[in-house]
Amino acid sequence: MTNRNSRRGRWWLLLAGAATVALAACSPANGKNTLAPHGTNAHQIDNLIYPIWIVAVIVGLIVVGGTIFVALRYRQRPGRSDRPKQIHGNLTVEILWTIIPAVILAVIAVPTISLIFKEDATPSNAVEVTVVGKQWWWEFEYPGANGQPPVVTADELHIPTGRNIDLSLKACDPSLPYGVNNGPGCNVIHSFWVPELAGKEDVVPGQTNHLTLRTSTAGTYLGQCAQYCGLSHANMHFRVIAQSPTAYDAWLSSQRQVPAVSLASAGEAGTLFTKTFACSNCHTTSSSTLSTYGPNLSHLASRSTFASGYFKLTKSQLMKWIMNAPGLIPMQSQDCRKGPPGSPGVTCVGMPSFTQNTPKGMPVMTTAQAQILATYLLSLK
Amino acid sequence: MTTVADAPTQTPVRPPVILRRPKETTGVWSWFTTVDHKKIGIMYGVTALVFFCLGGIEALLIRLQLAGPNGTVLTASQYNQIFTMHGTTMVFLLGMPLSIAFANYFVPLMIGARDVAFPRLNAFGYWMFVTGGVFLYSSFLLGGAPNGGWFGYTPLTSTPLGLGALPGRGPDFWAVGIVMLGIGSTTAAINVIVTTLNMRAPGMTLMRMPVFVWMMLVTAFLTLFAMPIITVALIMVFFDRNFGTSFFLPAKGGDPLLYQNLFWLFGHPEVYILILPGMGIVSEILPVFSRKPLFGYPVVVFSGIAIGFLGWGVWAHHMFTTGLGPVAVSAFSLSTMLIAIPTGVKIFNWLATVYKGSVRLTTAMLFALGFIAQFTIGGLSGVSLAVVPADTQQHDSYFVVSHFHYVLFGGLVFGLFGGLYYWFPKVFGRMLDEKLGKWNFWLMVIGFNLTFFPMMLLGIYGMPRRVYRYDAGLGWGSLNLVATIGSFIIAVSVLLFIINAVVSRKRGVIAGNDPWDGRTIEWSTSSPPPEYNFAEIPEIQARDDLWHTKYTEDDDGVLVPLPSGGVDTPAATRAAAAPTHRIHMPSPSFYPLVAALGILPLAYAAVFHSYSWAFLLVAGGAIILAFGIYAWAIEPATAAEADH
Amino acid sequence: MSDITLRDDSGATEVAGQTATALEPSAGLLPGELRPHPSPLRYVLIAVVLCVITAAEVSLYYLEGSLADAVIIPLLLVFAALKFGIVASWYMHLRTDKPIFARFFVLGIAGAILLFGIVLSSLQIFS
Amino acid sequence: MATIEQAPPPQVPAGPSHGPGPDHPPTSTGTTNVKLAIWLFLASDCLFFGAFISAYLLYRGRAQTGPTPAKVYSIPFTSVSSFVLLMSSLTMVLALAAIQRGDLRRLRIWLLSTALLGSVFVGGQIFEFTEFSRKGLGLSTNLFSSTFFVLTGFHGAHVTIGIIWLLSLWALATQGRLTQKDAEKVEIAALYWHFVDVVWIVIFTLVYLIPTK
Ligand code: HEA
Ligand code: HEA
Ligand code: CUA
Ligand SMILES: [Cu+2]
Repeated sequence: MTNRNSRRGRWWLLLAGAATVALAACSPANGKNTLAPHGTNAHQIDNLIYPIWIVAVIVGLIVVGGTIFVALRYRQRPGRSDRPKQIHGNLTVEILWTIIPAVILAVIAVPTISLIFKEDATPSNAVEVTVVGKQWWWEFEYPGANGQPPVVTADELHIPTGRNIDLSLKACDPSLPYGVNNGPGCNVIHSFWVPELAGKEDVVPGQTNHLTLRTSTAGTYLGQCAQYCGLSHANMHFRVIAQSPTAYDAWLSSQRQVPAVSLASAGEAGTLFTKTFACSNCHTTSSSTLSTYGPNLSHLASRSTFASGYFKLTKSQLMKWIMNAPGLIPMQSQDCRKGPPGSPGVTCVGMPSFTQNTPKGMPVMTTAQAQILATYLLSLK
Repeated sequence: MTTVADAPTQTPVRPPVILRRPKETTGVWSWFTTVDHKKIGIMYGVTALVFFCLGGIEALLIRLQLAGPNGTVLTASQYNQIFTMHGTTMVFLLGMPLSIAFANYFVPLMIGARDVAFPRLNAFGYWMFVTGGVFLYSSFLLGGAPNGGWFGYTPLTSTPLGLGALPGRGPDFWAVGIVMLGIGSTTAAINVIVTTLNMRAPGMTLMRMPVFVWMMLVTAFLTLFAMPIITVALIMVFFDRNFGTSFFLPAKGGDPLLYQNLFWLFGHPEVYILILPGMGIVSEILPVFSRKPLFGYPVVVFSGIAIGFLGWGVWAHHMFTTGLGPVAVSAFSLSTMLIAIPTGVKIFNWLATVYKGSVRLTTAMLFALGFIAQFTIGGLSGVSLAVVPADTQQHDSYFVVSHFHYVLFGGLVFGLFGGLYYWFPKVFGRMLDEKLGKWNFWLMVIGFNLTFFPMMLLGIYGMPRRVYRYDAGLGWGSLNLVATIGSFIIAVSVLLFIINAVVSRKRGVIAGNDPWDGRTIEWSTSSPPPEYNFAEIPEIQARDDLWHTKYTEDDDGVLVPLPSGGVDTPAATRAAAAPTHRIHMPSPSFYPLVAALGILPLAYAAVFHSYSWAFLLVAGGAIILAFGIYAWAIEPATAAEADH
Repeated sequence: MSDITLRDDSGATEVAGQTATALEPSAGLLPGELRPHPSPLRYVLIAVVLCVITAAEVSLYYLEGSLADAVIIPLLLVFAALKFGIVASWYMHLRTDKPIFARFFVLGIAGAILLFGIVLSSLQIFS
Repeated sequence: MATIEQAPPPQVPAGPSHGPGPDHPPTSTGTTNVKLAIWLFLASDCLFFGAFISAYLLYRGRAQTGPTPAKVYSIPFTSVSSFVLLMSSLTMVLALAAIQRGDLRRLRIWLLSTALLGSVFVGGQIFEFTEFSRKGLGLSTNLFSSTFFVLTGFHGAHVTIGIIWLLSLWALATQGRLTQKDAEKVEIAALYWHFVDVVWIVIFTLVYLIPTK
């Protein structure tokens, strides 16, 4: 069918090409589009898959077109004999349509495998960052260089442009304080995916996977957990903020600073945080080197979003969250106020509500208290 | 026993049985005790379609929730249960049983047997399927339905309830329920294999068997070897959750990837378990409505077998992003691409079958043609997934969801609907309405593509799967809305089918033995076939044996009707005639049902073992089960009266 | 005519297929067997062989440490395979039965070894 | 179609020649349905045990706490119980040989001894399990113990089912309801029994004898 009419072949090629171009052209600029690559890895994947899609569209058109063609062309109708020739098979053509797909696949396989190995190579001269997936938020750890302690942050991954970033993906980092390997809430599989920068890589408890990011375009890229990880899998977002190396360095050193306001000097907020509502069971505001059960808040105010990047960091939003987090993002946190996570009898995944479902004898948070806490947190630049 | 002439009155020594031997072969109760492969086939089919509606309603809920950004139809917790149950239902309670329904009904008829090899085991398999399904669905009322996804990845599902990784007892129900269904499908598989190998009519050599029978044989072997693997995986999940082990709990050294390997070692053969029957049905329909033999029968058969073998070597393509390392990943990428070759052979042979034929576009034929076109689209998106770097973008996105609905719905379900239209006249003696059928088909094609093509784009545009909500501003809203509209069009088309089936069963045109001018011997007996299938076991002389009684080829290979062909040939008359002698069929039995019912309390006891009353369930279930098995073993296959 | 179908009178479903390979009744053979079973004496002798191998296996165990693992492990595996083969071919009569049974069994065993071998190596058990 | 007249199915004589009686109608492969089915089941069971065994192999070196395999295994004890199970295979074939000869007395003896040997094996296993837990190795102590107990436990469950099966046959035999023509019923049970034995041969080597780090 194909070689009899090469003009038709070219027509198909055109159509297939047009279809794929249309695909890219109509695609939304949504910060998550795999067809709008801004990272090396994502670029390479697009370059690989476009030609393959074109081949696929051609094969698809041949088969779908062929199906419609044979159905209509050989339709029983008045004037056409209903006594067709009985063809039982034809070895030659059968061998042909075994071999042609085999050849096509072989051609596809070569660049595929070469890119697999290319992606796997350890990047040279890379910035190392550890990414920790937890139920249902992301923690990012920048190892401390020359004796400096590490920097731990959450929800927003800062990277310098023009450099290779070597991400170590873990479900928990036992080398950091409180990075209890078996702590509840950090023991399931997640998947780290920033579509416009790179393909995804799973975070598998018990092993460390690697992913290389590289982009030359500064900007904010959206990411999301791609592996189903329980109740709030859908809400496990994050963003990647690519900055010029100087801006990145400045950011990193500001993160290394001791928090602007110490807990001791925070007055009532300190009491609320450590005693009344025991926020400090799960968070810290006094050291950006600690990995805690909940996100490290030492420099919360330097972020533009919070709660897995789900909300803009504004005071009113933060107050709502502090008072009743599970009302905004579903979590299994009914027990969380009964004791620090991991203590026996406490089934706690996420952050409790401080206004609802309050255990006996524990205070219910007032709006005023929430405001004090929010003000305090927002002072932590 | 409608067909048995008056039975002798004297009763020989009876074995000690407690339940009276059931005799009814008609009426409501006969359905509970029947061992007739055709009745069981109908029961499988109806039950599977009921589950299809349940799974479909779940799908509609999913679609309603996702119709626009930040949907509020379902809560997160409900959504997770719904999509898990949707996948589980469609795979285990629709796909497998509906294929088994066709196998049950038609494998014996197509190979010229009176029944399957193990009629009572057959009934038992059916009852396991029903109890397993009921058990799974009862979880909605008893502490939450399964919510770990249809492949229930550990450690999410295997983390003990008390640690709270996943709310509810769903995963317990899931693990136990799938094991129950596994018991049922394993018995069905053994039955299909033994029946096909052992019960063929004289002259029915393997290479004369209809392709559908071949594909069911391959499917049965896949089931036989795949089921034990997932059973072990689920046992370990269950132990982790309930007995303090840590097979898949990394905190104590367990390896979550072991689970993934075991699951997909089952799971990938499973997808071929689902598609091969569909391919078999299509291979039956196309020749009949093209008035041409299947193009390259041996090649189609062997490529089916090749798919069966190759299907075992590709499982890790579901794990490309788990960090297997480049060598393993490359190997599995290659083996996955390899499967496209035998599959492509089938596709092209089917097209060549229709090519230059004399095509009748009946509804069945339309569904078969729809299968070819849509399955190919799904298969090609599968090849895109096999390209590992691309898969790292597409994995766990709606691209995958689109891929597998194209192969599962566009392939399997279209094939099964084709089979329903094709064989309905044989089963019920009346034709399905063709006009409604065409509406059914076209609405389904339109709805199907409206639903699942946008999903391919959504995946490419970055939408992950298994999310109960997405933000506005991501540009996914309109495509999702289209998909939702499409899914309701599918629902309308399914509704049309149900109406068609219900109405036609009563008022449809009388079909006669051979309404389609069929090729294979199931069309030589009456519609519906008598309990004993053939008054006389046919002697098979060729592939497409019935066709040869009606037609021949002239020297140029052109079709020529035989003057005395058709239903008037001696063979056909004999096959469909009233029997001239007594044919004893296996008698109905209570015990398969009893045994299956015995397993049900045991299953509940497994889930609720920590409650003090659970031992009552264990005791009760064990007693019922033991009684069922012993009575079954002692009871003769054929009732005592019929023995002499 | 009806005498042709006299088999039907034996009841049961198993009536259906009658082909050239139908079972020939032949003394001492169960269906599916090509040759007669060994004598009880032979069975006992085989048991003796099995015992000897088992003894060898257990003594190998006690040599662990004085012999290299690289010697012991393959030997143990060979012994186990030997015992497995002997029981399967003599006691389970695969030697004298129709090959179809052996084919199924080998399919199961070989499949299991191959597939789980790949799984284990992908989980880096051998490195 | 006319050939059907020339191929009457073989008339099978019942009686002393204990060939396939009327219970064994002709089949396309020349083997009975049940025998085909049991072999299919056994083939399937290979993958069942294969999966458990691979889990064991993967995890045996990963004991994080609690006693190691080397600490708890008592090879002499297990060797004896392996030997017992091996010998039960002998008594099993002797039972089959007996029913094929029509020697119903020996059939009963050998069936019962097989069941007894099997029970000794299961008894030994129960003893071993309690011994292990006395030494501080319970089901959930560590990965080694979990895989060990689950693997050998499911094997033991297979043996137990076999024992019940054999005892049921024995009971039938004592009531005179198992006669020469039922040889195949014994053979089916025997195949299952040998399979369970053969699996133990593998377990004994892989689990007990091969040295662990
Ligand atoms: C009926 C079921 C079915 C079938 C038949 C297939 C068939 C195929 N599948 Fe699919 N698959 C699923 C059901 C099925 N799949 C399901 C349910 C999942 C997801 C599970 C989950 O995550 O929930 C999945 C997921 C899945 C993945 C993992 C995706 C991921 O999670 O990242 C991959 C990756 O390789 C894949 C590949 C393939 C391939 C290559 C085929 C091939 O067999 C297709 C071969 C067919 C063709 C290629 C078309 C016809 C051929 C020609 C016309 C010849 C010419 C062609 C060429 C030259 C290319 N499938
Ligand atoms: C054979 C398999 C099969 C079939 C046929 C379908 C059919 C459909 N599927 Fe499904 N699907 C899966 C197998 C299948 N699916 C699997 C395995 C998953 C993965 C699950 C997981 O991630 O774990 C999945 C997941 C899945 C998702 C992704 C969920 C997520 O990731 O969040 C979606 C989303 O739209 C979806 C939609 C649909 C739709 C709209 C249909 C429709 O085509 C359904 C059409 C049917 C109907 C609409 C029934 C209509 C009947 C009536 C209306 C009659 C009512 C009757 C009476 C009142 C008597 N499916
Ligand atoms: Cu984390 Cu999904
Ligand atoms: Cu697959």
